Amino acid sequence: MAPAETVLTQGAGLKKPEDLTLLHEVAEATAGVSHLEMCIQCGTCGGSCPSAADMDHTPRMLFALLRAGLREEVLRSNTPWICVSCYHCVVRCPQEVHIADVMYTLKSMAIKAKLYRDETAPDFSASFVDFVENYGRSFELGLATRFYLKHAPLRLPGMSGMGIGMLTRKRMNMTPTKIKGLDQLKSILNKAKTLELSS
Amino acid sequence: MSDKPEKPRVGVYVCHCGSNISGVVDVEGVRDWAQEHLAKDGVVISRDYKFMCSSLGQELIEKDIKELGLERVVVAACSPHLHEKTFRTASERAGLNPYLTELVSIREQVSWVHTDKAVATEKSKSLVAGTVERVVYNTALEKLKVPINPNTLVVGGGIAGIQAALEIANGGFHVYLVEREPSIGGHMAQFDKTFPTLDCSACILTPRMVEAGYHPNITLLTWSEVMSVSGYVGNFNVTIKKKARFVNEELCTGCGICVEKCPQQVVDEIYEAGIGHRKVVYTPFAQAVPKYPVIDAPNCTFFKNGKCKACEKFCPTNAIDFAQQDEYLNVEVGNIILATGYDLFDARRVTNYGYGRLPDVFTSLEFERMCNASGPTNGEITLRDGKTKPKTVGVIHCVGSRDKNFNNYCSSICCMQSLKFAHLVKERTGADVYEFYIDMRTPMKSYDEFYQRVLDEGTLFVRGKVAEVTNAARAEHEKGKLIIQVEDTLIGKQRRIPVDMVVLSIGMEPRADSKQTGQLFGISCSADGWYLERHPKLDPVSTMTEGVFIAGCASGPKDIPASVSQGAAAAARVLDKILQKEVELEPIRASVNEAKCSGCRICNNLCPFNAISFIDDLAITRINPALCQGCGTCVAACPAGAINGTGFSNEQIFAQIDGILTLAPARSAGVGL
Amino acid sequence: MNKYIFYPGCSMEGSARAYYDSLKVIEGPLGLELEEVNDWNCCGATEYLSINLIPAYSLIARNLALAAQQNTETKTVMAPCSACYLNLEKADYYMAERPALGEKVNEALAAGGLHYTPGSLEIRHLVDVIINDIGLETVKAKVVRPLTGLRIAPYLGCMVPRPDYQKRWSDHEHPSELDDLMKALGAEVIDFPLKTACCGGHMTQIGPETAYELIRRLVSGAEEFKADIMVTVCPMCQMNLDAYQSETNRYFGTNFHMPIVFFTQLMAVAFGINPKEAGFGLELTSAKDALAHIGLEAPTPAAAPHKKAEGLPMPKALPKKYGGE
Amino acid sequence: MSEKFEPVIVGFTCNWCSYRAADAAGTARIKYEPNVRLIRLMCSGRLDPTFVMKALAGGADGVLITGCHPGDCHYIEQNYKALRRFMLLRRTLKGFGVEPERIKLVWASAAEGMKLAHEIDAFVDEVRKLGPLNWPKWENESNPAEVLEVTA
Amino acid sequence: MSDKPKFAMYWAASCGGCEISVLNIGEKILDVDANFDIAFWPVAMDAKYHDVEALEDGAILLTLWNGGIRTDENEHLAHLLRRKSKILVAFGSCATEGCVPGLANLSPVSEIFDVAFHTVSTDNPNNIHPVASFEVPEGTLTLPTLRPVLKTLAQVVDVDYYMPGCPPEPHQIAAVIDLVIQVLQGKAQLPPKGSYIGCGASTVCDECPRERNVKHITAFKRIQDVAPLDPNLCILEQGVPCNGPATRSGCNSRCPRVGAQCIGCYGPAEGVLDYGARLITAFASVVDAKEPAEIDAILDGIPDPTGQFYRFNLADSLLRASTKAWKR
Repeated sequence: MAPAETVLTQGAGLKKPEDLTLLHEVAEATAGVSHLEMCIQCGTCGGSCPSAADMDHTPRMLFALLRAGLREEVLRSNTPWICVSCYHCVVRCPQEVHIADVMYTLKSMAIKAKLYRDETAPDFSASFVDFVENYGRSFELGLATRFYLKHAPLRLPGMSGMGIGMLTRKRMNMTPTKIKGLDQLKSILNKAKTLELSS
Repeated sequence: MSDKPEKPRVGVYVCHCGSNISGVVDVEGVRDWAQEHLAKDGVVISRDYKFMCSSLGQELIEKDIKELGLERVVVAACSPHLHEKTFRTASERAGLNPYLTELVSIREQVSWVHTDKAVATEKSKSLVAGTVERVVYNTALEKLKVPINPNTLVVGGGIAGIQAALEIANGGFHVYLVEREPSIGGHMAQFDKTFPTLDCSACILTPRMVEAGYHPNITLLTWSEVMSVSGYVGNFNVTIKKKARFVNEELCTGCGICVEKCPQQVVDEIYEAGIGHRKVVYTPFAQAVPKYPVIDAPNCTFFKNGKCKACEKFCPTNAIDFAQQDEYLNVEVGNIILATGYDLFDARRVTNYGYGRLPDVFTSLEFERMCNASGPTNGEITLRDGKTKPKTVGVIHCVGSRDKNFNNYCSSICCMQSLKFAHLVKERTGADVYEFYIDMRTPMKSYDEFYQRVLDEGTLFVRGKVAEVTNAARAEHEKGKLIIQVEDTLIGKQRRIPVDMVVLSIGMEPRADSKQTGQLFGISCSADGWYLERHPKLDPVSTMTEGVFIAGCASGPKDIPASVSQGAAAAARVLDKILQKEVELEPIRASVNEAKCSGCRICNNLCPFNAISFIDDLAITRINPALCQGCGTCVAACPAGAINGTGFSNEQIFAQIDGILTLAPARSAGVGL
Repeated sequence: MNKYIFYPGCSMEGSARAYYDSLKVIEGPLGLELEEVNDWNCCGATEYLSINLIPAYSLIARNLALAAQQNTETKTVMAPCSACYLNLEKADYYMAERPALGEKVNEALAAGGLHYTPGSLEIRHLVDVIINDIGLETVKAKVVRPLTGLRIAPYLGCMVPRPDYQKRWSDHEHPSELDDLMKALGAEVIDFPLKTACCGGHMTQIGPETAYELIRRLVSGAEEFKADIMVTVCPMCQMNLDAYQSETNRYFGTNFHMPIVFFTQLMAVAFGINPKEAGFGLELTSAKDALAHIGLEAPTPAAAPHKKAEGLPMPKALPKKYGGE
Repeated sequence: MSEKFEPVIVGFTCNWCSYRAADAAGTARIKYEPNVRLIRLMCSGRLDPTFVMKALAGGADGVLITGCHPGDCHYIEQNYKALRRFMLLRRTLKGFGVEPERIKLVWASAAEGMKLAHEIDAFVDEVRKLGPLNWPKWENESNPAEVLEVTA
Repeated sequence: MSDKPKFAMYWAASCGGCEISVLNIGEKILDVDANFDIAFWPVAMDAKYHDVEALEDGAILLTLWNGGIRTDENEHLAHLLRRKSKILVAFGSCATEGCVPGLANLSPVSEIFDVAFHTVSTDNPNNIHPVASFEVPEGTLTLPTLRPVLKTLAQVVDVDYYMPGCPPEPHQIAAVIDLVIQVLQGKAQLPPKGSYIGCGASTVCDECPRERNVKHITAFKRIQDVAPLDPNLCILEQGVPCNGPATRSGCNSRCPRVGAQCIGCYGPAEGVLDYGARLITAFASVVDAKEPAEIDAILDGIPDPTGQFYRFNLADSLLRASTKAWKR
């Protein structure tokens, strides 16, 4: 069905065509079967969310925005970045919408469209992934130092006690562990990235 | 395969159904193709028409039968379940045996489900060809007439069953009303007030119960269950177990002394919904019909360790009879109405609402009992401690309903019941009431007005499905309360509302044993477990099984007015059958060719209707045509090919397979032959 | 002997060392035989999924492919870390649910000479394995130092009982498995309403204020319910509640002290293993006082007096999913 | 075989459940693959394995058998007999080189129009993957096989 | 030559048992000689194909043809004898339904040759493989070539009567010969063309003396695994897959009478389109299980259902051959 050429009134008389393919696009890019189109706007997700207070839109509202095709507003929302992946909304949703996976999709779409407002979270993910791609394992100390130096240098002094505590208790390794099949992993990930681009 | 009969003259009629069919299928193309390519199978005329089922369309066929001497008719139109009867009757009017006319569904199976015109047309041609080839082998059949027994069985003594029984009994025919609890009345007897009028439930129900209890045409069988059903429409044979009451009904006066003297008290899980107690010898409630109590043997001290007998000691008429046994009754009835009602959703399954873990979370039925003046709190609304009055109450809608994790359907009464609760809480305690809803559904007469009344009373409405009810306080003002966490979707914010009491408006579910009951009576359930109607709109109280009707919540959630209407509607259908005095049975039946039967007895255990019997002297098998239901399982089973089934004979099906494959592309797969 | 393919995950080598150490010392008593996935890699935690879909699932699937081809008698992978458990389960489930994804992931795996057929492995969590395969009776039989008198707040966090694609857990919100396990050790287990609430996950890194609030709710909840100690099954939960507790206190001006340890640590202690070997001492919020409870040979407190039924009766609990009715 | 292969599938339905499911799919305008041609029987218990063989020999690439859910049979339990026959039939057809996937048994109640449509789509897809069956009509059989070769 | 009517009998793809069976009719064989001239009967007397070719069309009154059509030679002879005969009888299981040689329709010809000439059980030290034609100094030697599948006689030429059985029972052969002689003498009429003769219309159970009950089968077993077999009870009821219920009567239930299960040599009952399908449906109908796993376990007791149900009838079944035999 071709999307109807409707327009949505925005601001003072500003009119912009609705992007009615957005919902479908998000559903397609999500790992499982998202059931996104089934949302009945009941608010179970927003009610369940432990971090809803810090979100600019509740997940329910985000889905309404998706349905209305407001691409920029959706991708600029901080909601996916505040999502803590607790899956409370997922198991309670009466329509079986895979909300948490949709959040992952929205994050990666926001990164690709460079539409996130605060780069802390994307950078954290990127740094984490960087270590994983280069060693095959995560590296907490490296991640922490690199990340805090860039994003929260002021937090560092306060954190040092904890960091030292972790180090002295040998709960943080000084050097990263490298897996043996790193080349294999890299070829897999490279191939996967090509496939991601082509899909 | 037996030889093809002499080529009969076939007429083919293709319906446009307005544009329902012709919008997707090239109707003229199908018509011409049939005329040209099926002439070899005997097609002498092929026509199309805008609406075949209209009287003009039917007359067209009738005229052809008479003028062209048609011996077989094939109508390509809608599903046979809709219009097979129409066209067969039309043929009959023109002097053609109705069973020589067949319908091809090119609407439900083609035009409505496909979009590509060329492909849909090809498929229609195949289906028409199949039926043309088949119909050549159809034979003239006559319906079997059997008398109808005028007695009726009504299963379930709730309001729907009571209504159905009274209507039939008042019409002058006998009814056996079977109820498994000790009293009739059903769920309605548990309620305090009924929405939207706020009539006292007992006040409007009791007169009906009494009327049913004393009606000369009603045999009331409470504390009874149907064990087996055999036979068919007009002639069912039903075995009913009358469970031992341990009270002699002839002697009992219903004085209640035994109940008073019984020292043993248990939680009443049924009538009091688990929040009240009853004695071990009991009538579920004061207005019970019949008035005789029953002894709950598994909990009775005497049955457990042979001591007590307090009831027996005090009974003034010696009506207590510990030796009573279950009784089995055999009754013959012509029709059956199932009004078996519903179960309530088990709120413990929604663990995030805390029912069963957090004491002051109640279910709607618990709340009904609490509001009821004869209930465990004498009508006082209190917390689980039985004393404290709540200052704030939250009513949560749709618990277990409209939720794919539980029941996907709307419970239909829960909005109104929740509004009623808000009103009752206000009226009796003055507490603040929050209603948490997804959508407010108040569509029937005077229902929306009631919603407005509750709004006017100051009830606080929050639009949002509650996420959780918790006792984990985050702030000082939440401590010691139940916190209802919800997104208020109208403001897009999460709210935490501390309350003293939570009422869960739980939904309706099919009876836990509905599937077994359905099997007992030969009817089926929909995917969610409710009994399936013959047609959801046009035949809502009939089932696919002739002579078995359904009423009330057995087929889905309903309010009281709808249940009563259905009870009356089912009764009207039964009265209609009874007054016809006899019933025509479909002539789709199996019969044994005794010369070919080897007596191998392969088929002997296949018939659930006991139509197949083995004749020892002759060492052959025979089929009783009145008992045969025409399923054809024995026909398909006979290793000697000695059983034939009318209407669906091997020849008919073989020809139909050939026909529908006429157009199968002859592809080359490189066969090296 | 119960044999499993073992996917430890990165945390077990670092921040959750106590989990790893204590698991190693109870393996013997429980009759667990764990064979580590050869050359496993990080599962990507919750981070990789935010960047790229197919690479994220390929990263996880490499582990599944390796585990599936490992020459063992079992096809069950046991993952003790919640995030790892969920990611492995998720990859297995979604590869089947969305065949298009499964095919792409396998195309990527093929670049490394690997392949994984969804459904060929069973992904299970350590608690599930202990409860359902080894059984509480075996656990009880190994207890030599019952945890009598220790009030425990059982805490599972999110990703073990949810979304639970294979329906292995008794409930999403209030699963009873960990409670039962702790009761089997002789501890007093509180009905902790927050047992599957969120610890904040990676928000401690990227949005600390959000995380501190979530940590506060949990720690204050456990204190409110008078727990001596919290017991968890998840490295991330342990890390957030343990290591960030003092920061949370600083942020809110509170003074909570609620130790949190892995359930395996308490199992080890109950089995008579000394606390050091069980990984005690590695926590930042000291569990010393809580341990003292068990060290003390305190008399068993009288069971709560059986109150005469007053008021309205409560509904019975739902039958449990496992271990019969 | 350059054009897309569209399998021809013969379906057998029971009058009470699956035929009504097909009606329900129609009424709800649920679209599905047009490859299946349905033949109505009173019950899946009427299904004679001969029907399946006749369909295959007559050019069908697959056969769909549908009936009421176990326990829901209009005739009490005849669908169990259909199930048993179906299972033995598939085993037997395997000996003829017919892939078991070409014969499918689906339970669909009168309410399950959607399910039936999905099952039909899935089945058509599966048979499409298997390719044509093309049972020979055994008409043009006069060419001797070229199997007698010199190998000694 | 006398003016007695001519008789012929031919042996195509079959074991030869049918010919023996004709001899087993004992003295009755003398009636044949008394009433017929033997025009062509390779197993009994020397005759050349060109002698037959020289006859006028329709010169032979009665031809009993046994064997299926497997080679081009078989096919040639079938056409020839059809032309020369007034009455052509498909005699025995091979001719009517393909019989055991028809089971080869499950395999491609190449595989049949491999098994026959190159498997370990074959004594073929020089690894000889037959070829259709071979040059020798004296000229070209030829062998008949094989068709991809075996066909029944009726699949190649028009057949007047069918006489099932592997082989047909001597008493039935004698009865048929009697009938033909009576017809010759004007004392009887021939049955309608296409009839099955020398057999009954029902199935083996009709003649079986064993006691039969309502059947509930919980396991299928091989007959040697049922010890001891109840001598009076239906063999199928004892779990042994006995093909009697679906097999045409006429043999006087020869096998079940002596404690062996019927294996189906008389083929399907009158009017049945596919013999194996009747057994599938019959056996499945009396399996006493509802769960797929249980049913599977019971059906495992029939390890080769295709062989069990089509031992004699494969070439005459609806499907006639496996895909392996004809699909490339």
